[in-house]
Amino acid sequence: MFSNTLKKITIWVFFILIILAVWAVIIAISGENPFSAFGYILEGSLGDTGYFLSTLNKMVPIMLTALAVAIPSWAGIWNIGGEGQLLLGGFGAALIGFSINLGSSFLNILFALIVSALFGLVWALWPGYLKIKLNVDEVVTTLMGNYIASYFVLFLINYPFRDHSSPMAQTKYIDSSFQIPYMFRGSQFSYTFFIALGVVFIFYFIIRKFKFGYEIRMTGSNPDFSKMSGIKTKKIKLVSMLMGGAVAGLAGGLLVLGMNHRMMQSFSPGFGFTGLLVCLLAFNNPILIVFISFIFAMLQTGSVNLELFSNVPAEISGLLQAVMVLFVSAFKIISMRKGGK
Amino acid sequence: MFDEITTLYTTTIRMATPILLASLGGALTYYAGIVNVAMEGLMLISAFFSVVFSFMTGNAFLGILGGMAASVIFSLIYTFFVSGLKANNFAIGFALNILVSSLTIFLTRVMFVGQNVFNSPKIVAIPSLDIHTGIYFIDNYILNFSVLTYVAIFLVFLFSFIIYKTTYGLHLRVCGEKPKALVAGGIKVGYVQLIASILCGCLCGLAGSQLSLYNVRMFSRDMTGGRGFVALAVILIARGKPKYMILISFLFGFFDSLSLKLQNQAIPPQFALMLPYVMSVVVMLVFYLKDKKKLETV
Amino acid sequence: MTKGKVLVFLVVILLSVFSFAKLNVAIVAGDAIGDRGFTDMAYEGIQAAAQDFDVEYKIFECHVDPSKYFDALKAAASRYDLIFVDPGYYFDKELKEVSELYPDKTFVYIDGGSDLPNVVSVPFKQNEGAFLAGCLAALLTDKTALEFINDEYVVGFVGGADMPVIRDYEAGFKQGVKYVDPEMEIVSKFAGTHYDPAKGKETAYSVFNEGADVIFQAAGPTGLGVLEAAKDYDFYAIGVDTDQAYLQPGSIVSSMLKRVDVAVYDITKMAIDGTLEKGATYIYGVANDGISLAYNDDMQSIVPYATYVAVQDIQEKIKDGEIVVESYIE
Amino acid sequence: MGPDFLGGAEVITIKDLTKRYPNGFEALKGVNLSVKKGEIHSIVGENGAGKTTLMNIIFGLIKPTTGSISVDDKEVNISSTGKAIEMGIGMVHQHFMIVPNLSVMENVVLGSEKDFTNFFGKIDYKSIKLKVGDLIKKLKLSLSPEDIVRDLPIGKQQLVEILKVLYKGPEIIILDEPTAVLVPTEVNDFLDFVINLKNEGKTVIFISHRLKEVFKISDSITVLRNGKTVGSYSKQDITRDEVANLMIGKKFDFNATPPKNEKEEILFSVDDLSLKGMMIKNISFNIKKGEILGVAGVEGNGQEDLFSVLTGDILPEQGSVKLADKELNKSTILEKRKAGIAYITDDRIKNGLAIDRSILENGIAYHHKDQRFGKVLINNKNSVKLVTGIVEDYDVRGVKNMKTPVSSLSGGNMQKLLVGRELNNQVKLLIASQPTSGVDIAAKALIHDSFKELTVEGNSVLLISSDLDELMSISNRIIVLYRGKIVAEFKYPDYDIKELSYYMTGLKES
Repeated sequence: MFSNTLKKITIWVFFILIILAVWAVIIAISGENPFSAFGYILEGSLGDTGYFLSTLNKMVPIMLTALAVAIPSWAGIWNIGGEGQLLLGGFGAALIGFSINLGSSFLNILFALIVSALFGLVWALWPGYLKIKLNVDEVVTTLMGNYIASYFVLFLINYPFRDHSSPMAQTKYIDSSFQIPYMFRGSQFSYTFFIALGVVFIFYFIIRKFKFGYEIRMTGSNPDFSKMSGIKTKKIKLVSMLMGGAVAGLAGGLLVLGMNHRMMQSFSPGFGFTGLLVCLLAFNNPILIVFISFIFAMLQTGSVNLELFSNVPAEISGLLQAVMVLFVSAFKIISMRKGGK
Repeated sequence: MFDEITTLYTTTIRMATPILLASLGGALTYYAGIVNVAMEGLMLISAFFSVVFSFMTGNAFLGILGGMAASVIFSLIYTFFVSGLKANNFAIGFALNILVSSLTIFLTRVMFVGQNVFNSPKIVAIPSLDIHTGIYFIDNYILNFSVLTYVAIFLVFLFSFIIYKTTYGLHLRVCGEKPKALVAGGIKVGYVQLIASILCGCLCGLAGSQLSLYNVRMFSRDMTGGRGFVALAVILIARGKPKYMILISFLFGFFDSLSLKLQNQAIPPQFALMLPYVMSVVVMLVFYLKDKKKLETV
Repeated sequence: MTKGKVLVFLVVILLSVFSFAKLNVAIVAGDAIGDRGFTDMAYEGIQAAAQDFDVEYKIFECHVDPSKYFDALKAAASRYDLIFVDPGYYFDKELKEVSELYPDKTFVYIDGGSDLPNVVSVPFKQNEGAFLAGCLAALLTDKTALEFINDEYVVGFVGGADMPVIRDYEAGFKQGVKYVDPEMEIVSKFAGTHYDPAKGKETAYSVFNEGADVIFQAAGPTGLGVLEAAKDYDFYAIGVDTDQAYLQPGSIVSSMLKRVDVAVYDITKMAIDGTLEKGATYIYGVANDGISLAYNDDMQSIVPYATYVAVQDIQEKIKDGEIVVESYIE
Repeated sequence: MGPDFLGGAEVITIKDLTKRYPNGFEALKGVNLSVKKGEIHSIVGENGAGKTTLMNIIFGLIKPTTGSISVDDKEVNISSTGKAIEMGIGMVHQHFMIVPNLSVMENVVLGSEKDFTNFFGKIDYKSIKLKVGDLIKKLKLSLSPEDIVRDLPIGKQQLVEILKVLYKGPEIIILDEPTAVLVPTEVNDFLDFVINLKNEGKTVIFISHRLKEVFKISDSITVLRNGKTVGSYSKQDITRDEVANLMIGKKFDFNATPPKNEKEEILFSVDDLSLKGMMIKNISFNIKKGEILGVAGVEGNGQEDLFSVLTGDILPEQGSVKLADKELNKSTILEKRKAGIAYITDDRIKNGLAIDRSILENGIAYHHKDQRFGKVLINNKNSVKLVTGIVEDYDVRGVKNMKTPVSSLSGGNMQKLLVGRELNNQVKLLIASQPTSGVDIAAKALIHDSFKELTVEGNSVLLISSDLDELMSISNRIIVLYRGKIVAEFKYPDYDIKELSYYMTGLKES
């Protein structure tokens, strides 16, 4: 048993070395010394408290959008709509943030986050419902849903809820009682990170230990059998889809309350799709999602530093991420074949 | 009024052509059992290399070939991972899309310093079909489009022929439905998928060339603008049936075109622009409701 | 800190910079090089400054990713003295946060204003330039003698992404047209994105087919499709931000120039000279030629001389304050 | 040790063949086989003995780890099915390899369309139709070349499968459990058909665990056990009982009888049940307490619909279903299970288990609804206790760890786990569909015993099966389903296999 684990670790260390080697080649081609480049990335993501906190902060939307894919995927349904759900969730939080006040900051934040989750949930509702009622392909509905949500939010922040003083399409700032305060000077890090981490662990717990989680797992693994065992598979699928939407919406809410403090155009540089990649790389495992989100966040924050000190173009971060996804996918398969079926 | 119909009509055809070409390509791998999420990347890499080759050789045809070659290479990578290694198609598809997006900007910047748009008068475009019959209507409404538009329409028929009438088509249909039967018949699944993958690369390559050498004559970053995903939606809605794919592609082009027409003060542009996507969902619903009725009457 | 103290402080700093080291300048760009707009122009400005002065510079590209804004700005502020924030409005909140962290650094807010103590504001009045473009378009559309001008009194506008700053171009353009002829029809459409030239071309085609023969575009790379449409379908286009005449010679009557490059050059020069004041505002508009039309050879070969003069007259009226152009942004 | 009475040349010789999978599982541990030209050579063995693996190796689907294969005395490397076909080997697979959405002729020519293809790759369907039609006529099969396979009954689909193989004109034909889905009368015809093939000079390798059939047609018999050759014999040299003992390694009791604890009280009744648009029309039957009621019938005569309606998957158009006077006609499967019905589905992979999930998770399915397992959280201790109990009571072998996926178990052990799980409830009525398909003799006996044990306390079983031996050995009564109607009822011990199959095939109607 022990030697098996050791073997697995050795194999993965070997794989990681291969990925690093390929990265090194790409960096070398773009005219930089790979070792110093890795140094810049490491320094820029973990080098001091500020960088480190920045990396953790980056993880918030990535972890949650990955979880938004993972939950439905356990029940055997695809949610490619994280992007749209995130945008609507962000808008929901902003809407609450500049229009009402419940008197206490705690209540305000709690309420805004609930609303953001609800907005995301609503945007997952119709693809989920069409899936279980008519078996409409959820890949298409959620994918198209992203475009629709994105244009809809653009309409809202361009016209009815526009901040008229800004040349950008964005809402007014949310009231300060809604803003989740930064925890350290000189960093945007706030307890949103712990909320996100908490949500991931709650779902880890639900999936592993709850009856409900058991039913989700069984439905995803074999819906026909689950039905035979008295599980209401359609309900399970729909609910898991809604949970996915709510989590993605929450990601948007946390970004608005904890970082941007308003809803704006180009709010998301494709968090939904990054989340999808992270989830697939993590094989739907919440613990791995945290781990891989950390690596993605490291790459993103580190690349700012890399750009600063070297002549490597910023696109390199995209290239490195893509290479990592390709190789990890391949390695996973290879190690599975080696280790049994 | 007549002018407006002309605008709607010609824009529809120009907007539909790349989507139709890409969806034909993706449908081949769809039949072979691979849902192609990488079409966006395939189109983009082809759009880039089409421009580069056309610029360097001064020949549009060589430009197309260059774009197709690049697209085929990436299509093969995709198939290798998804079919050969059985990796998740979404992971590989999105990874390749990111890779291509970064790579093309990276290359544009290296090759044409400090730019992520590349245009030049030296880029030779794909010609329109230049036949004059002397009849105004025919010359302007039927014979006035990109050569590739006619190729695309021809390819729809060729596609139906291949799928339903030829050996390869038979193998392809079996490949997606019951690969084991193919193996039992002494045919290699990998081989059938390889051919499908190469052809898919060619067709997505054509789609990319059409975009960067006809629709416009330039490369600009992420210029495919989600058309690869639209093509994927077309395939999934039509379930690979050629007659539906041509219909839905043109419907998509039409709503794209209509969304420009409808823009005025009464409708905010966002609502007009979301129209094609809303309509694709509606069309899909219609298809599913039709299916459901069919199931009920059987 | 009083203004006086700041000045003394600055002078000391700048003197020391001048005598011991180069001026370290960073440009934090919301978008990226190659956008044919803000970033490219700022880049050109700093390159020009680097040729004339002893300046070391670095450009940070954020690729319109708000989650990068804070880190990039902070990284720049931690190592550079003069930081251009381009365009500033992308960074409103982050600029506030970072400028507080680095009170002794100078930040330059391009295209807009800020009342932070160590921020120099550089607003641009693009609506004034768009107004001139509108006048030019309106004056041209009845010159049917010109090759591409049709019988209809319709001019057009094509926007990229629908956002207030683009609406500001549109608003200025419309005012210009109405100034010439209040009855004239304006067709205005948006492609919905800055990054889809093919769609830009179809949008222009749609505007053109509704009768517009002079079309002004403000659409980033999408706008390149508009210029190409001018070439293919035979209408006149007006470029934006930089002089785009070279892209489709013969079809582009003029470009509305938004001289971010000049602003970057000027501010850098002031910083070196020690005349740059923190907290000051330098407005770039028609009045100081920060915004203008490109009166280039193409324009002179296509546009009739009388029209050319008429537009310049209007420009003078804006300079004198006789004409006040309203903005879409309050 | 091989039989030499035929004196024919050896067409296939296999020496010391082993197959070891990457996960360490040894499917074959040294197999020797020699097949002579023109003989029918049967390979018998329990499930998991390695019969199918061996055949897949000969047909080029799987590569062996070590050992040699010779065809016509030449050592060969059969690297692909294409190679195998070239060498004149054809295989009829246990699981169908035909494509449901294609026509009979398309299925038949799949892989050899080249002969009908012109320069442009166009297939000449006219000539194909002629040629396939000729072959069908020659073999006297009742098929039409243009039928879509999906619409054909299972028996006919099997014929398409064989037609497909024969079309390629192989010299050596491997038949992997070809009679599993056929009814007795069809079996006899089929066996005659196989003997005909031999008379035409073909070599047949016949795989089955139905010894009656094996002894009817074979010239030689090779017995496999646990991936090893136990021995090869000519038919004359060995008896059925001896072969059976060699297969399982111990004596086996063939004389099973139904339970004797039948009561008069009716437990379950179905009255005038009809399904809209389906086969089932006006069915009525009942089951007494402590009774095992068998449902016989050729596959595709309404058994699946009956099972679906009894689970609640399809709602009936009319009629009533009552368990101990409780109307369950419109209730969901959950309500039915709560009322005391348990189900064994006919396809354990499809809807009997979730094979990529763990043994523990599969073992607690439906049980997890019970409060014992907690209200919100799943009680791990009770789960392990329950599943350990099932594994011990039902002799589920190969369980290293409760967390390993079910897919690591062999088919028979999967089925034992499934049966154990279903019978661990408070079961009043068990509805079992093909509960022993693809299961070895020992597991079959264990499953049958557990059914009988259930009846001791007055509970009942509804047994739907296509295996007449099974039905006759444990049912108190058998009803025959033909075209969605009950056409006959037999009571133990008045079972007549001929009568039964007449009713099943529609030769006799009530």
